[in-house]
Amino acid sequence: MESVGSIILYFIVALSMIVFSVMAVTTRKILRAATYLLFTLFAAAVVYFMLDYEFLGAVQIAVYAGGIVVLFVFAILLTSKPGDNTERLTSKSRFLGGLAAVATLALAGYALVSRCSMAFASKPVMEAPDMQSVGEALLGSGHGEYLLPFEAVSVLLLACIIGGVVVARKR
Amino acid sequence: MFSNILIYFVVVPVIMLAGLGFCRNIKQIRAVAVTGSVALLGLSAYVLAEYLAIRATGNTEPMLFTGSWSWFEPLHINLAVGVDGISIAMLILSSIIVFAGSFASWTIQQPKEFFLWLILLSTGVFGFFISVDLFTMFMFYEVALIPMYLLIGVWGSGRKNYSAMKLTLMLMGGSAFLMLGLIGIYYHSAPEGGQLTWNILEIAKYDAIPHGWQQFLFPMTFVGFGVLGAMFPFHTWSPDGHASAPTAVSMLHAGVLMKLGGYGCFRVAIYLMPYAAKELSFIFLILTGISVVYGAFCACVKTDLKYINAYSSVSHCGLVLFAILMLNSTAMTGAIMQMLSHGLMTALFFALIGMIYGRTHTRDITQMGGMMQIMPYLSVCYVIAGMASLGLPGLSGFVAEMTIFVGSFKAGMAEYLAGAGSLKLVFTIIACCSIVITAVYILRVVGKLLFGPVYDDHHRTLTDATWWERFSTVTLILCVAAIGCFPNFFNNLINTTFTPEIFRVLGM
Amino acid sequence: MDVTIPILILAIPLFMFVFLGLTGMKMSHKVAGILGTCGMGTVLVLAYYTAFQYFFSGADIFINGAGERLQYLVFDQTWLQFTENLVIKLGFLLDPISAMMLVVITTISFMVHLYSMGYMRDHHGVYEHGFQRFYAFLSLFSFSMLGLVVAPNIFQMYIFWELVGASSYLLIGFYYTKPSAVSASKKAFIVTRFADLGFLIGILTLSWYTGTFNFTELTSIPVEGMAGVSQVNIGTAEYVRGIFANSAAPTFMGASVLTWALVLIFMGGMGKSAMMPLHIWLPDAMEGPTPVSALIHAATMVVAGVYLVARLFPLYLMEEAALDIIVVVGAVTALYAAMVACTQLDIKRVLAFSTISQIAFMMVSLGVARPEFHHGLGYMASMFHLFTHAMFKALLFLCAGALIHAIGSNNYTEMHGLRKHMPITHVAFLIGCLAIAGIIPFAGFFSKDEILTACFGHSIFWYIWMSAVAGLTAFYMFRLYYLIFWWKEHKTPEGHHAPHDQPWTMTLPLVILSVVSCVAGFVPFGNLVTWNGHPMFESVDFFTNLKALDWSVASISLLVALAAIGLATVMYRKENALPSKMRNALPALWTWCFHRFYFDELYMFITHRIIFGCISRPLAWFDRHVIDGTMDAFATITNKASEVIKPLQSGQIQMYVWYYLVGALLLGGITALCVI
Amino acid sequence: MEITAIYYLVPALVMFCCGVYGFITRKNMIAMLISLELMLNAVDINFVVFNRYLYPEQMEGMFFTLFAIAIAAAETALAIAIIINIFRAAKNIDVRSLNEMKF
Repeated sequence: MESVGSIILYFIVALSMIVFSVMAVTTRKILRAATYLLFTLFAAAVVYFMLDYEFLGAVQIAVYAGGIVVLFVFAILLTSKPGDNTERLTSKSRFLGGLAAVATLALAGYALVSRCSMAFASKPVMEAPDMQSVGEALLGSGHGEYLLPFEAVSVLLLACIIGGVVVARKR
Repeated sequence: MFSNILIYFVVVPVIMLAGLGFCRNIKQIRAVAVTGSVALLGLSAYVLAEYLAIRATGNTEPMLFTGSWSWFEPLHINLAVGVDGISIAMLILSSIIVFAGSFASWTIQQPKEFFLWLILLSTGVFGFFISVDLFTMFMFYEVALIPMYLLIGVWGSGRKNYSAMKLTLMLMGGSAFLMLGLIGIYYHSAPEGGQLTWNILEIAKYDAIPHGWQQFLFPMTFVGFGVLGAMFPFHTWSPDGHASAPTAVSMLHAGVLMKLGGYGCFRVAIYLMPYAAKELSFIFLILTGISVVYGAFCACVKTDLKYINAYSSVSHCGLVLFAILMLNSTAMTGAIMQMLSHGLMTALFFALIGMIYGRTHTRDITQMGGMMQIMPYLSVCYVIAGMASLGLPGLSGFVAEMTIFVGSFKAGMAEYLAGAGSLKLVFTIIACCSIVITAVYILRVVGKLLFGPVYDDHHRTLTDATWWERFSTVTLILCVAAIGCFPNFFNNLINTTFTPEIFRVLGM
Repeated sequence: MDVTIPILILAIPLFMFVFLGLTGMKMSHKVAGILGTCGMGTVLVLAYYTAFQYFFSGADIFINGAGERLQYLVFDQTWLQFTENLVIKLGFLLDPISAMMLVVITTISFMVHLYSMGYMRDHHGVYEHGFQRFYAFLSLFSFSMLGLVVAPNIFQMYIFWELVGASSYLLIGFYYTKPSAVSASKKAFIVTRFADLGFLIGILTLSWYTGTFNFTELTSIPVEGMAGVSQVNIGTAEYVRGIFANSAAPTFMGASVLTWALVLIFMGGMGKSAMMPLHIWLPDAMEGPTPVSALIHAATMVVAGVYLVARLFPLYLMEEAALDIIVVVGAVTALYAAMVACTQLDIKRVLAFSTISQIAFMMVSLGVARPEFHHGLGYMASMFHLFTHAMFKALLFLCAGALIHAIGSNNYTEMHGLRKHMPITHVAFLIGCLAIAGIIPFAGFFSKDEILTACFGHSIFWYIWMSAVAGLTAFYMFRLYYLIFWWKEHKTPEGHHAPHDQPWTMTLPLVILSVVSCVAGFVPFGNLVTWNGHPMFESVDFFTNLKALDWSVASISLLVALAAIGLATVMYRKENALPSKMRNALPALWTWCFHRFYFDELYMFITHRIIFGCISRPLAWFDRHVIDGTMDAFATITNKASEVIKPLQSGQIQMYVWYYLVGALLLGGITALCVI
Repeated sequence: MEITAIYYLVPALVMFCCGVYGFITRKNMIAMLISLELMLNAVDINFVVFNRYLYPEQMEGMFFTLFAIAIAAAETALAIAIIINIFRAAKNIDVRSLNEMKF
């Protein structure tokens, strides 16, 4: 049984997640879409906090909200003038897209609700993983430890930095 | 490996290819081509002499000069060679036609590239005839097919792209069936638990292909090779392809490449799967029997010389497959003789057509006439080729056709008397009818093209054959006459090859 | 017997062909002509020597103690071995008919060689273009024909049969710039080819049953090791009899296989010998030079069919049905050709139809021959007629050649009244006409009389029929004679020389052949050529034939012939209105005869409309549009399909997402439905 | 009321579907990228939720998300670099106009 506060928090989070993600894809102003995305990302971060993964929530806020969305905003400002609207969607594409989304929702929701008993598992008690264990898992090479992916990601990021520079460089 | 004489049938063309690389002008290219083809001619003559000498000592091995070198061990692919009388006949035919073809393409444009592909093609042909390993056989088969695309597509005339594409695709389609059949044979090549092999001799020795599988694999291989042998209804690449191909390519293609089909049908389909050959031959008998008269009838109304000759090839090659399917040593001997005969005379035809076309720039017989007055030499050669084609005694066509008819009639009568139906007999008689239809279309062409008044006065200024053209045609005519006058030599060479092995299974 | 001479008989013409064919263009016309003629002359001498040896030397390889003539195999060389038994050999067989044919062929051929030296040049003595080629082809023909008659097996006969066909093709088409000659040569070849198809199938059938091609085995007693044996009796066919007696010979459509084989072989003979309905090529073959017509289309090649039947006569005796067919075909052809000959305008065509009619006589004679009646008189009569006919018909043709050469036209309406201008030709032609009409003592009388006697012995119906045809023969020949040499005075067109007799090269053969036509009838054929080699007469002298005549038959035929000649004299000696009156009396019959009963039109219809129009053209269309269309359709479908699916690979990522999403949803939906 | 896993999964699913909708309808590349981020986040949430509810003693889901975030960052950076480059070349960032390299 959760505390009332956490239930209220949950509803706020869930509602904002749904609402902002819908708005992010339906608004015609691209900068607003980025902003709604930011809110959605925040909501996701809150979810991580609620599930006791504080480090992950922090990373979410730092990298996504702090990094990626800023990149988006820069890109938007570089590629469009303020007040630009993206083109109006045709009703056909809107209808078809909506249909596809709803169908996906229905199918996955149906599968989730009727076929997935795991979905109704209650939350077990868990110690929130402390930074040390996270760090050790990240840098260990044993079972359930992630040195190799970590290094791989670091190389990837490096490649990405170089790639970004090369691609975006003015010729 | 190089101690085996047969390998040199592949080595010589490869050396020619290398030599071609150093050539700087057309004279050197001609020199390479002629030297190489003379070498091949000499080589085949030598192999023939050796073969006869060894056979004379009482050696009754199915194949001589055998050798096998591992090529890809995990799949048991070997470069295995060996020849019998049939292969030798085919080798001689090929080398003669390569020789004549070199002279026929004396003044070709872009000679270096042309000869490059032509020699590559002949490499494939020679490789095919010496191979006894199904895989290398197939490989050489493909090597022979692919250059055809370029030779027609680049040096051809008329709708050359269309024809080249059609020819290549249809033959490739055939080889798809063939590949399937060959792999199937490989996986049933040895008895249960035995070592699988691609070697024809071993497969024939084991005779382990289950009957059910034979009934599936036989049509595959027969159709696969039959496409190249212009079997109805897979013959339509032949008229278009020949019409577009340059002279030497037409010669080589009709003269040698189409023989790959007949040879393959015998060597693979019938030799390895006699049971299915006996069971299923009636289907293909009907198809090939149709080919024989169908091609002849179609040739009767065509006006393009090359089309006429291509349809005539359909008819004659149909007779080859028809005779092979009779499963009777006389008819089979006839089939091989017909291959030789058709190869030579059709090469002669295409050479002459190319020479006439090179002068008049038309191949439409309604646009020409009275060539006998303008170019008597070529016209006389054309008449001789025509006479060979319609089976005049003393030329090669007659002996081949007669051997086939005698053999087929024998097979047909045996079947009829055994109460097994009269299919063979009926189709033999239908096939015999082709000698009349052949006369009709040959004489029609001869009458329209060579005789009568000169149709186009511009043609009066045309010249007769040059020395290299004379050389090329005389070579072929001599060979045609040699087979026609001394058939028993070839008959014995071929006939001794039909060992009782195949006929044992057939119960004949 | 020494094999050199027989080999030379075959080799000299072959060599001449190759030599003149290859080097003829390099030498002068005259040299080529002389070479060819000398070559043929040598062959003539050798052949006469051989025939003389055979008939008169009395050597025991040629004739046995009982006076029966034997078959002698001079040499036999394996040419192509099909199976152990079926072997094609090339050889030289001497027996009565082949020896007789050697004489006929070499005689006529030599005459023609000689004659052509004069004929094949224009009035100024300039040789025709292709003169050397002409001699080369003549040599080829002589070679082939000699090879045909001496063939010891049926396949060698077939081989040379084809070769004579080819040389006939080349010679008919000698004037190859003339479209009519080209089409005539083509027609001749194709029609005889069609007949040869039957011949070939017949050979295959026969040889399959008997297991041999050899005439000696087919028609004589079987002897071990044929090649080495010298004494072979003719005509028993015991070997074949044995084969067919032992095996229950299957039947096909109601007739025994042997009958089928023989009828099919006869079909080959019908083609070469121009029997109805395969006769249509012969009149057209007159497009060739006239000496060629004399040699090939009158004397030698066209009787090959008769010769073939005579060769296999012992086999035909086993199947009377086949002989009856021969009689019917022969008799109908004889009447038909004689009727048509009465109306033709072209001198060579009249002679051509006359040839057809006379060959039909020989065929009928073979058909009615039975051993029971006068020891197979019909057979002897047929060969006798072959011999005499060759002489007098060649004579007639050479005369016609002389006339054509003098006038420059084949049409006798331009001749009329030539008797004063060309006396030698006139006499020669008259002798020929008398001979063919059957007037005693000319050659034709004896042979034709024997034929009629044989018919009489077989059936009275055919006797009357053939007698009527003989009368018709006398009528049309004399009609021709009178229309050429009498009718009215000759008018030379302006600017032409008056016609005159030809140079000696042309006249000499006429004289020789005239003499032969006068005396050939006295040759005691009954002792030389009989179906089983058994002589007919105890002893012979010059008048044997005369003495042996059955005067009841002979007098009737003489009367008929004389009556016919009388009628012709009344109608055609002087210009009068009788012929046109007669024509008007029977207009339908005259029209049909004049158009040769529309056989050519029928053949045109069959070949052009039915074979070309209804088979070849549709097949070619079918090939191009259906078979090839199907193949092209595969390609087109592949192309079209790729055009259709190409836009799917649009490069628009959103489209890809769509495809993915739809696919995933479908898959998910299906899974969901399945697990409910 | 107990907050079971589905309470988190359903909003994540809605978010994912919004991402799908946006990705297939929007033509602006940045908008598409935003939709992509939505989908990615929805998936991340799923990982974390399942990790937390089913295997609390392990941390695979969390780490996967962690790496996914890192990779998303890299990907976005690169994508935006490309978009800017395209903008320079084409003066707009509408995916439909990008057919220069097609076929």
